[in-house]
Amino acid sequence: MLETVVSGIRFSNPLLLASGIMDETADSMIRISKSGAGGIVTKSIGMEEREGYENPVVYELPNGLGLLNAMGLPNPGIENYKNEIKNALKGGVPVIGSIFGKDAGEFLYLSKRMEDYGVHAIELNLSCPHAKGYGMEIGVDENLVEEIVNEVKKSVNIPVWAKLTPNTHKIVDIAKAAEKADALVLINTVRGMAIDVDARVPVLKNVYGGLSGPCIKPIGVRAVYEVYRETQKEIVGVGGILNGRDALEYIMAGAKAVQIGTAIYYRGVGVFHEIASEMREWMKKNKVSKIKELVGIAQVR
Amino acid sequence: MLETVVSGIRFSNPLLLASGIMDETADSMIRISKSGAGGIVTKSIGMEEREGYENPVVYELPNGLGLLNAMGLPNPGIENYKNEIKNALKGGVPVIGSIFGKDAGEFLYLSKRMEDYGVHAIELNLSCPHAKGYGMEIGVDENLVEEIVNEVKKSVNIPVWAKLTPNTHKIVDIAKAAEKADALVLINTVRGMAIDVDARVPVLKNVYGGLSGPCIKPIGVRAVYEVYRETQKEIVGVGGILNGRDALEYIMAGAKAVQIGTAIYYRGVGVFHEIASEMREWMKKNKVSKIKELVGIAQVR
Amino acid sequence: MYRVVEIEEVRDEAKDVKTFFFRDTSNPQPGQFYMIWIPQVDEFPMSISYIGELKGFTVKKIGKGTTKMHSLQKGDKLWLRGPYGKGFKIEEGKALVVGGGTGMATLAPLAEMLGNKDIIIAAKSEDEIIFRNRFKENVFFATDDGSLGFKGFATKLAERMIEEDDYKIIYTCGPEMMIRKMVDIAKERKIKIQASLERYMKCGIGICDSCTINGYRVCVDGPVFSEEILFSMDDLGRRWRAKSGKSISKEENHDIGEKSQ
Amino acid sequence: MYRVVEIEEVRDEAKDVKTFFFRDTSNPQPGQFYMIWIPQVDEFPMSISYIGELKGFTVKKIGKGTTKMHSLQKGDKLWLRGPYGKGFKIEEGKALVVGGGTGMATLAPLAEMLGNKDIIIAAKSEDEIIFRNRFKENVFFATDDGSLGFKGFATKLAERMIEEDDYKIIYTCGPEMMIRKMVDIAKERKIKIQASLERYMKCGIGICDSCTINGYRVCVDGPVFSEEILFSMDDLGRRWRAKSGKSISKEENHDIGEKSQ
Ligand SMILES: Cc1cc2nc3c(=O)[nH]c(=O)nc-3n(C[C@H](O)[C@H](O)[C@H](O)COP(=O)(O)OP(=O)(O)OC[C@H]3O[C@@H](n4cnc5c(N)ncnc54)[C@H](O)[C@@H]3O)c2cc1C
Ligand SMILES: Cc1cc2nc3c(=O)[nH]c(=O)nc-3n(C[C@H](O)[C@H](O)[C@H](O)COP(=O)(O)OP(=O)(O)OC[C@H]3O[C@@H](n4cnc5c(N)ncnc54)[C@H](O)[C@@H]3O)c2cc1C
Ligand SMILES: Cc1cc2nc3c(=O)[nH]c(=O)nc-3n(C[C@H](O)[C@H](O)[C@H](O)COP(=O)(O)O)c2cc1C
Ligand SMILES: Cc1cc2nc3c(=O)[nH]c(=O)nc-3n(C[C@H](O)[C@H](O)[C@H](O)COP(=O)(O)O)c2cc1C
Ligand code: FES
Ligand code: FES
Repeated sequence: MLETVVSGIRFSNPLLLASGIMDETADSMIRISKSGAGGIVTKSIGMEEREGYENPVVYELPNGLGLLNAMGLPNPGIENYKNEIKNALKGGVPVIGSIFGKDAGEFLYLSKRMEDYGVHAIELNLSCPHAKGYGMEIGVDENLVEEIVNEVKKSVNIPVWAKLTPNTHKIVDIAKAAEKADALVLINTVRGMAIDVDARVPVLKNVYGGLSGPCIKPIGVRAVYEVYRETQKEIVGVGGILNGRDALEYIMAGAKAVQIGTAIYYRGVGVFHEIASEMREWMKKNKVSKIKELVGIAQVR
Repeated sequence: MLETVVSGIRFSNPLLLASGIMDETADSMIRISKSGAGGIVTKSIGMEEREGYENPVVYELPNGLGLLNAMGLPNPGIENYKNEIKNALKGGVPVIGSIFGKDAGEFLYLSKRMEDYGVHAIELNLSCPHAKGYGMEIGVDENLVEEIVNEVKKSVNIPVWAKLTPNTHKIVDIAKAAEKADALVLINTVRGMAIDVDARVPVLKNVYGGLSGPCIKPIGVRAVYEVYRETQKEIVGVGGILNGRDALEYIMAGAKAVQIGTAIYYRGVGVFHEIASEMREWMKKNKVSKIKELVGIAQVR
Repeated sequence: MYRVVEIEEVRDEAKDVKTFFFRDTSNPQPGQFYMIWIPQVDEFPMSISYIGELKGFTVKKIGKGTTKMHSLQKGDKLWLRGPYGKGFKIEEGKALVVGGGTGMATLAPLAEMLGNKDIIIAAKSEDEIIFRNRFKENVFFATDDGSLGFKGFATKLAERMIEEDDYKIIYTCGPEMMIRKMVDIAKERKIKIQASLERYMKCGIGICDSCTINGYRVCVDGPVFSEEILFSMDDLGRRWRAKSGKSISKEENHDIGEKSQ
Repeated sequence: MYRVVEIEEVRDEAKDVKTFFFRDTSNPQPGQFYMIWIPQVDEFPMSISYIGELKGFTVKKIGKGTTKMHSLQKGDKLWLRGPYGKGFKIEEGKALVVGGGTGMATLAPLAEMLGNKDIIIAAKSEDEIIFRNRFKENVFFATDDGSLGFKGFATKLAERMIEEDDYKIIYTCGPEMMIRKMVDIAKERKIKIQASLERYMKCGIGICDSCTINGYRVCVDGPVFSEEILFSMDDLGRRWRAKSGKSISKEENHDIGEKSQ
């Protein structure tokens, strides 16, 4: 009922673990696999070991709005990540290796290593600071996005997913620039910040952070809907999915699968099983036998 | 204690009514003036009478996240708006005339009419669809923004505020393009949408709408903080302000005044009085005697 | 957020008027309204006309949304948000309930709760009278053409009855011209009055200013207003707002012009 | 969201260890922790060491954040989020409480709630012993250098006591090597055990994976774990994670190397 295929990879259900949440260590990824996730995306891995920013790196927004985070891409570096992947694969569900780099060369190298390690697909995290400019993200530069996607596609034999940023007015243009990718992942976090009034300073050590959780769902659904409309690409939706209806909303907008991150904070590790059964319940009640019947059904023509 | 001056205009408190919320009719504007607002921004007015989009035009997001709206800029047209302004001025607080147009010529004409009608300042709503391109906003095009601001500045004698969109990665560039404006207003709504899973269609008749309310506060605070850092401009903060702490957060980020819209939905018309007293209470407790001591205080140097 | 309800019964009430029954978790007060969304068609405000376990909307077919609604049957779905707005407040003493057209739909659940009361149900002619058998006693009919009960406007019948009885409170709903007249009567005779108003609604939640009359939002501050406010409403029955927000007088308001007083 | 609390009292507990008392609306269980933010300095996890009306954190000065905290005085403020994580579950039967260093801070509120118990308070030497006078009875001290009580590791004293008494449950907190040893002892002797672990924490809310040990997040699934899980934790006392998430063994872990067993 919930099976889905994205870029040729078969997932037993469309609920994948989003990059950056409980997916740096193999043991955690195995645990999430066993908790009902249809697939796993690893923490974004770069060329070198990075400690990430100092605390505070996470801010809990009040009233269930979501989270702000500025982890600073901590990761062991690609060379130290071989064992984690090897072990994570024991979880029995597809593992997508997320990578970040400062240019096409880095993305290329990282993709090849990930392929060697045995991941089922690569996810290009195109939302990190752009080394050439300042404060800009790689993901808002069509030329860079195109170059990275095309280079990586040429040199690996596994599917390549491109994860795009919502922090631009050009998301459709960027999606088109990434057209060689096998699937698009929408969206990464939304740029935001919080100030503690009593402390009179920004909360996050890095000042700026990424918004995730319920507050960004309308932005994510819009991005999926818009990009699905304008491209022929397969889409993985992500951003603020908390329950079965949220997942269905992304699917109706055009996503073939979704990713779940912040919901683990709100509902715990059992959230994959729970959302899957919420979806099944709705589908039974509404006499929908296969999730793929719903993909993009909300598009107004 | 709460007095503030923006672009030379003195406001008895920094809490202004945001454009588009209870400010199409003079009677409503007077009512809000009497309810404690420091100033009023009118509904955005254009060249011609417009009915706006068909219903649904507003969607209430669950759990207090905020609202999605696609009103479609309904307005009586500038010629029919003279009496509303004349009467609205009887509220006794400064009235800022918000206008939208498709090019510099329209903005120019509208500004002059508003000036004739007697408003204290003009607010340029630079977040409407751009007539030349498709789906893009005027507010993401530096050249157009610069042209509009400069033309309007040349031809009116009252202060000109430029209201910017957050739906871009270039907000600082746009702010710089608008540098001739007397003040910047940040932010307009964030582009989003919602699908009703049971109906299997987008909720808003226009499909896409603008997010407002608590879910966008971290985006608005970030925009104010960023732009304040990079420009010397006076800023009016807006987006998701629900209580005194929220208003102070914007002020500490760099705003000299703030605007309040969606909070009227959550807390009623009394929200201006209430937020003002929440601010005063915090200031007393924290021994701050003037709001201007707090402007931009959270900037990390 | 909308919630979906299923239509459990459809009942013909009068020419072009049907009641749609459904179950819902909300607990409305008489005089409150909902926004009904019919996906891909329209969203519009509708008063609650039955407030028990089985709730009802009594809907007159007048345009796109209501015409579509009239085609719906048992088992079909409606999308709702609400209840919204302020309902009627029950006052002491004998009440006169004056309902014109579907205005009676708004008044009916209130009328059922009142003890000491007289009810006037008015319409252009007999075939437009709703709830003919809903109330057992103290019901008076008025039709413009005299096809049922009193011949003439509801306001005329009301004036006569007020002369003969000591009503403490008037509750009314119907065409705005009728409400205007009832408000004037109440003011003159120093009787309390509550009226449920209708103005063109977009948001239904008090932000868009489209339903505002003299600074009062019908959707949030009303739809039911009491005498203090009604007496001060200069625009009642005189000035409206076009969908654009433009101020229009009676002469320019074609929608209103069509409706009977 | 942080809330601000005011320090009401600062008490010296031992060399480089102070307790900070404050009032707060939260209602923590023994074993739970908070994230303390000192604006512009650092944010770090801290167990609750007093859980009454007047709550306390007992803090050892070891780095940037804790050094700054040691400079704070009555009237100064702390920013908190929490309480977080799972605390101790009280088990039937006589308990042995084994606290090493500031680990005793985590155990103290539990120890106060236990009926039938013995307590071992251990440290390198007498000047590092905390809560020397907090418990009136059944308290045993152990120091590496013998400056107070038993000379030698806490684990050695614990083994001796276990030989002589019929403890049903061990509660422990302290350096991870000590916990590893206590877990091994409990496994061997088939005694129940609960241990509160410390791992490097960033988010404190179970999303960043930095505090994870064998798939269990210390911040959410712990910090207190029971025997079923502890017995299965291969990495306990053997492998850690660097701030980057890189897996490191005991030999590579300099922070741990420094701490006494
Ligand atoms: C508080 C309130 C309670 C109401 N209760 C009832 C009721 O119990 N029974 C009933 O039959 N009708 C009721 N109405 C009127 C009902 O909302 C309109 O008949 C309905 O909106 C028409 O929708 P449509 O799509 O069929 O018409 P359209 O095709 O949209 O327009 C037809 C006409 O209806 C009027 N109208 C349309 N939309 C609205 C709107 N959103 N608000 C106000 N007027 C509108 C317009 O003036 C127009 O002339 C109520 C209105 C309000 C404001
Ligand atoms: C659940 C839990 C409960 C704790 N309870 C207590 C307690 O009651 N009393 C007490 O004195 N200490 C306690 N600690 C340890 C305390 O968190 C660290 O001493 C503190 O984080 C050091 O911060 P710093 O800024 O002074 O050190 P830094 O300058 O940041 O670093 C110094 C050393 O402290 C360790 N450390 C730093 N930050 C953390 C962190 N966020 N999480 C874990 N280790 C860290 C590092 O390994 C480093 O070697 C607890 C830790 C955890 C995880
Ligand atoms: C703590 C945290 C860390 C994240 N790290 C990454 C990352 O390393 N790479 C990446 O592509 N996205 C990262 N994200 C973004 C998520 O993968 C996801 O796009 C976003 O959180 C929206 O989904 P959600 O609302 O379900 O969390 C991170 C998000 C959070 C909350
Ligand atoms: C129903 C509605 C209508 C709006 N109309 C306008 C408008 O006409 N012109 C404009 O510049 N902004 C308009 N806005 C945006 C608000 O002025 C404001 O920028 C935004 O809502 C964020 O503030 P808030 O969270 O306090 O509502 C509108 C917002 C809402 C909710
Ligand atoms: S309908 Fe929008 S204010 Fe009443
Ligand atoms: S500190 Fe982030 S998962 Fe525990």
